[in-house]
Amino acid sequence: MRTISHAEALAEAVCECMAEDPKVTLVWGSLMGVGGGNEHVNRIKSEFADRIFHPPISEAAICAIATGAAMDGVRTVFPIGTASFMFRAWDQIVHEAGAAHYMSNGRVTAPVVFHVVHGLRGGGSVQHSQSPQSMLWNAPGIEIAIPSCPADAKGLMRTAIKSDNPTVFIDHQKLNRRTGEVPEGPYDIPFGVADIKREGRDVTIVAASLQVVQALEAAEALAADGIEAEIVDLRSLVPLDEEAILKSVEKTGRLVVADECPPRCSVASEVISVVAEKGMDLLKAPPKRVNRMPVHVPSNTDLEDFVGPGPARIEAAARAVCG
Amino acid sequence: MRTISHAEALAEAVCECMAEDPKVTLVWGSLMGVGGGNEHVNRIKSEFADRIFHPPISEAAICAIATGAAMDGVRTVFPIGTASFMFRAWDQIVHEAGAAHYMSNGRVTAPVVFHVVHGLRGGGSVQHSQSPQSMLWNAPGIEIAIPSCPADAKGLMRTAIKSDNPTVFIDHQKLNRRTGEVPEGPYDIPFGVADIKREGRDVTIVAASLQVVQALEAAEALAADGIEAEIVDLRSLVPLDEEAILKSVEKTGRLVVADECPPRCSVASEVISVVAEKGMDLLKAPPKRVNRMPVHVPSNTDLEDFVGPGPARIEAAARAVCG
Amino acid sequence: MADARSLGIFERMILIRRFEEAVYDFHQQKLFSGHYHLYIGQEATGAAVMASLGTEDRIFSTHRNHGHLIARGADPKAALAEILSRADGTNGGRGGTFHLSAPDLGMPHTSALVGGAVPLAAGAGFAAKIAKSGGIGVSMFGDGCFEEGVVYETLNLSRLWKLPVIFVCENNTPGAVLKSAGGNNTSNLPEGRVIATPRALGIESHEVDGGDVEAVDALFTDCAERCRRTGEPIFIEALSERWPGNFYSYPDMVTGTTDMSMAWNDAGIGGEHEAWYREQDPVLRFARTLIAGGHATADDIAAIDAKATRVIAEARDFALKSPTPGTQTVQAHVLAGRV
Amino acid sequence: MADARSLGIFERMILIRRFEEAVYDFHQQKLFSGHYHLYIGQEATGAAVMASLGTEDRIFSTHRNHGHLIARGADPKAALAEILSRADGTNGGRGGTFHLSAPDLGMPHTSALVGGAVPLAAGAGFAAKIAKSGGIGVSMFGDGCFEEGVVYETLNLSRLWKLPVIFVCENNTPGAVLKSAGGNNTSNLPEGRVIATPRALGIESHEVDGGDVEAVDALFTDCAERCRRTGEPIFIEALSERWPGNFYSYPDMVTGTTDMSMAWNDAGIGGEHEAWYREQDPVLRFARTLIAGGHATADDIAAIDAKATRVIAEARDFALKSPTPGTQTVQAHVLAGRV
Ligand SMILES: Cc1ncc(C[n+]2csc(CCOP(=O)(O)OP(=O)(O)O)c2C)c(N)n1
Ligand SMILES: Cc1ncc(C[n+]2csc(CCOP(=O)(O)OP(=O)(O)O)c2C)c(N)n1
Ligand SMILES: [Mg+2]
Ligand SMILES: [Mg+2]
Repeated sequence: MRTISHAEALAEAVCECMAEDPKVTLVWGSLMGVGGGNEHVNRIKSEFADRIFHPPISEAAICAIATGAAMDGVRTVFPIGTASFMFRAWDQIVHEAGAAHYMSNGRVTAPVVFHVVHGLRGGGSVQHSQSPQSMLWNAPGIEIAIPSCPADAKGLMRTAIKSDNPTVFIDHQKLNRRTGEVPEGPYDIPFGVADIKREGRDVTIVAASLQVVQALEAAEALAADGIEAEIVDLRSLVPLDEEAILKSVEKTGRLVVADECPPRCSVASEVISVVAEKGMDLLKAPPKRVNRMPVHVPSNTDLEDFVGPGPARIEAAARAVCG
Repeated sequence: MRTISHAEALAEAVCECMAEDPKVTLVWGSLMGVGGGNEHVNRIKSEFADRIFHPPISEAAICAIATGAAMDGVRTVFPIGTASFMFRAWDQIVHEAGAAHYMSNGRVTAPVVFHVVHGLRGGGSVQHSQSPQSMLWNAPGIEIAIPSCPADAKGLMRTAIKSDNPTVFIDHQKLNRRTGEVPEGPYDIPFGVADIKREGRDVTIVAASLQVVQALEAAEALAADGIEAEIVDLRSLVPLDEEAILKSVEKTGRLVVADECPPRCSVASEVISVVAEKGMDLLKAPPKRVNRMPVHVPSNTDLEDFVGPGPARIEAAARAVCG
Repeated sequence: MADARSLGIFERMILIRRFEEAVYDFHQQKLFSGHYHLYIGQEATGAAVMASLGTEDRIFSTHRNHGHLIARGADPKAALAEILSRADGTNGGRGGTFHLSAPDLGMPHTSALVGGAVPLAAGAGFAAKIAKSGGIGVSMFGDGCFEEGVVYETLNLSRLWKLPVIFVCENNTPGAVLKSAGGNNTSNLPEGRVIATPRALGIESHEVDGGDVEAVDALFTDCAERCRRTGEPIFIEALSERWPGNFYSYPDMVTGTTDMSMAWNDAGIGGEHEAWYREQDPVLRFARTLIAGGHATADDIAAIDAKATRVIAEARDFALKSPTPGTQTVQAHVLAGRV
Repeated sequence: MADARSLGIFERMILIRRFEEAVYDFHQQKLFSGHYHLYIGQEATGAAVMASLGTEDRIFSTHRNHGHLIARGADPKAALAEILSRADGTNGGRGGTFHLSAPDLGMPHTSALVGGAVPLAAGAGFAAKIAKSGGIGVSMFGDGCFEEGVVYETLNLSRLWKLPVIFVCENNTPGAVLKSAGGNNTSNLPEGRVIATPRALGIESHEVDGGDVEAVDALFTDCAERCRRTGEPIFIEALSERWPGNFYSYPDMVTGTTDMSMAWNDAGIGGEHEAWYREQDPVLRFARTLIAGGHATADDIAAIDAKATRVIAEARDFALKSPTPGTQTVQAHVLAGRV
């Protein structure tokens, strides 16, 4: 199979959808960091020029304009850029996009895609390293896709654009240039279906985004000592594949959740409480969360690595719950 | 002891602090719904007129202006009003107020108080019923006070104003007019100290804000059947009194968390994962959360009551974990 | 202005007035709770604006939306049922007074957050541009919106992206008309006029007496035609005398139930609100214009009012009879296509 | 303009230039990662503004903050150490290029979010007003900020609440000076000028050639005095020719390390960037002005440059020797007074 980068896979998905549906538009900042040169970027620029809009630095208004257009069936993909910037549009995303369908009693939909790049990027410092997924997950009415590899990125982006719901598509800066095998031609990956990225009998590691990559690395180290970790890649938070999580915990009896959000009310908190409520008896040991430490992200990259979750901390947590 | 309303207690705290410290200012929308007539409101208006500023409808700029002033030691209390409006200032609260101290390596502080009214208020509908506490708790650097009665409201507000950190003070619309005994004279209640509002041996109910009142009601019904619930009123989320939670669970072996946020990544998720991580062995049964259902808040008040946590659902959850 | 058109607009105006009187009465009876906002005093603007809009156009409103829905032709039955948050309401009882909407009439979503709907309307213009539908987006909003930055961003974007949208700012600041002479005409903009901001952004901008049906209709008809043709945004500031009963969160029917006969018989007019009855009330004002212009007789006006009163009476019965929504469906429609 | 004052300003300008050349060099050497922004081409504005500010004043900057700190008198050692996020940096290695700050010099917090610092500066004016300190708040920000609604809100509030704050918008849009003739002078405001918005809000507004030290100094001195006296906000648009090396996220030293001798010897000047060397580079430009005005000789300029170059060389060594912050303190200072 061909190997392309995460960013290229996304550009391909957006390009395919713009070709398939004349009502798909793109607010063009930089498309998830894909440079020119890329064939899909070039095709979008040439063939769909009349559906590309250059954004001023107005996150709030653009998110709401895209939402209003979505109510009329125009599907806009708005790459907001660094996830932190999304907080400028928090009200518009949570109170308008996320509420339109419910408030109209199901008569109105708001199919819009907000793409953001989250996480510790290597020098992003305090204001450019945000992971908004847990805050977003607390808001009803918004789907959240969060891929860990190019193949998933493409299939999930296609699903996001075709979804009748507002979707926040969460990428990680450190995933953008990573490459992976991606099937030829169009394919969708449904939301709500987790993917077992590694099978294992001893401990379940639930993760998403870059943390899946880090968990796979940790799993290698654990395997060297005979600890076989099973890695559940959530792929989407809304909807959540609770079944896959519980099934894996049933098998391993041990749980670690890796998450780049700070600990309080995080994705890890949520996964652990789902298991505590619905599968406590399955647990042979208390679960552990591996989050970004409860601090802001310092610009110093050694400190940044230190405060983030990461292979070492994930591995240590897995050993702890197994030991 | 004298009996006054929750709102009056708050006005008293703000008035006292303005009298004590000439650098305390107030952005005057409506002071947490206290009408004229109130002696403290009148005193603030007359004595401290030069420290009151009438707000335009500009949440983002006002929150940031108050933050900038705080960096120079001017302590501003900004009653934003309905908690939902705070999302217009999400970036300024999370990225500026919440980050200033850390980013300056401890040389700068931002002592500002953002007061909001959260929750199901009886007809607030989709956009006026927000409970922002779980989203806020995920952001480092912000203290969160969340009282359940007039006496706590006063002591916590005084602490919030004197704190060197940005504080979000979270009230509930349905608490504002409730009355309770409040000691004469000034007193502070430290953050991070939960209060056992009811002792009990059979089940621990962790709650905050209006949910404490609802839990107390549920506890009466449970007591009628010999189930004695212990009610832990968190009073502040940041910092969190984990010890009090674990101590109570150690005693009862059973846990219910009542919370008006939607379930995912909620206050309830956090409390349950703290206990799952640090006290799973203390639990005789799986914990249960009682959240607002994962929906927006409908304007119909019957539906509103139905989707909210509330005495009946809290009671049922307690019976379930005990049965 | 043709008789049919002006009488049509008048019918909508009196229907709005009777509707709002019913809403007030429902609240007095505690049939719904929470604060709410009436359109009384602004009927001329909403009714005249809607007269030039077609099925392909989209209108977004605010917390003060009742009049806009009725002006657009929404069924008072469903609208009044929604005021009571009943099952037969426009939003199935989920929205209430803040959020009345009519997707089938091109009013998909009403935001109760100040400035919330302004960019959504620009989004409708964006959609019309992409779909080449020939429609335009229309934002009906209050002067307070000029205190919210997102509205400024939206004005800039609509000009930058050339979106076919008309921004109708209903300035009901107390004394707005007088103040428009040059002073502060919105409570929290210390200088200049709200119109100065769209002008600064290079947007075609107009101001009009929002209480003058003919003036609003003439201006808006012209603007709507141009907006459709050029695809460029247009800003209109409609200045209206604030209804004396318009207080911040809870209105007060200080001017009483409207007595249409004041339009032709001023014998009983007097008291504290005399100026309201004689010059400001846009419904009485337009009734007098119609009579003076020979478009209608006092009897015609009385007959139109009687019909509106009857329609609202039926709507009241309908709303009161409508059941409260069942709890079994409360979790439906959080996400489309998922249960 | 007295010699001492003008030479003082020039010293800061060349110090900024040499500092930014060092930052560029560090990035080329991969000593720090991520995107960053240099102040090259805008030195005249920052240095002239700071010349009229005192200890009681507060200045808030942006992602393009290096020059503002140096102009304010921050120690290049600590500033360069912060660029490398080292322990001896202005923020202890937690802020990096985006967030250099100097609380002891009245620069408490630097926001890298567009428009983030503008209201914070208004807040400093708010504090000065409450404390009657006699100080003013100063916001140094880019033209792009006029696309963010919070900046509009802040302008309105500063006027409404009468806050002593000066908004200095450094407009470095390509061709800004030419475009100021009337066309689009910021990439995303389709019409008019950024200055039109503060004017629409009734704020005293000025524009000035940001590359002309004497013009900026004269205007700002006057504005600062008036702002202190009246407590009213003032807006200044400083138009500067964009340095050809200023690209969106990563600068490129296309004009090479500055050769000060170009100020008095144009023999070697030519090539693609001739206009930059001859007319636009504010450092060379002011050096020529000083020489022409008899304020300094070529030797004086050369000596000042040599000193600045030496100071930066020492700062480089200091920064490179400074340790990386220890991980044991990384959790400190999330909340004041709590561990
Ligand atoms: C973001 C936000 N902030 C505050 C409020 C509270 N609020 C409701 S109506 C209103 C006044 C709006 O004035 P205007 O826009 O002129 O409309 P009017 O009521 O005068 O028609 C305010 C501040 C809100 N709904 N949304
Ligand atoms: C809220 C927000 N949105 C987007 C960005 C990304 N960004 C960084 S600098 C910049 C351009 C700013 O232009 P301007 O304000 O003119 O400053 P200049 O770089 O030209 O000095 C943008 C969009 C950001 N930092 N913050
Ligand atoms: Mg108004
Ligand atoms: Mg610029």
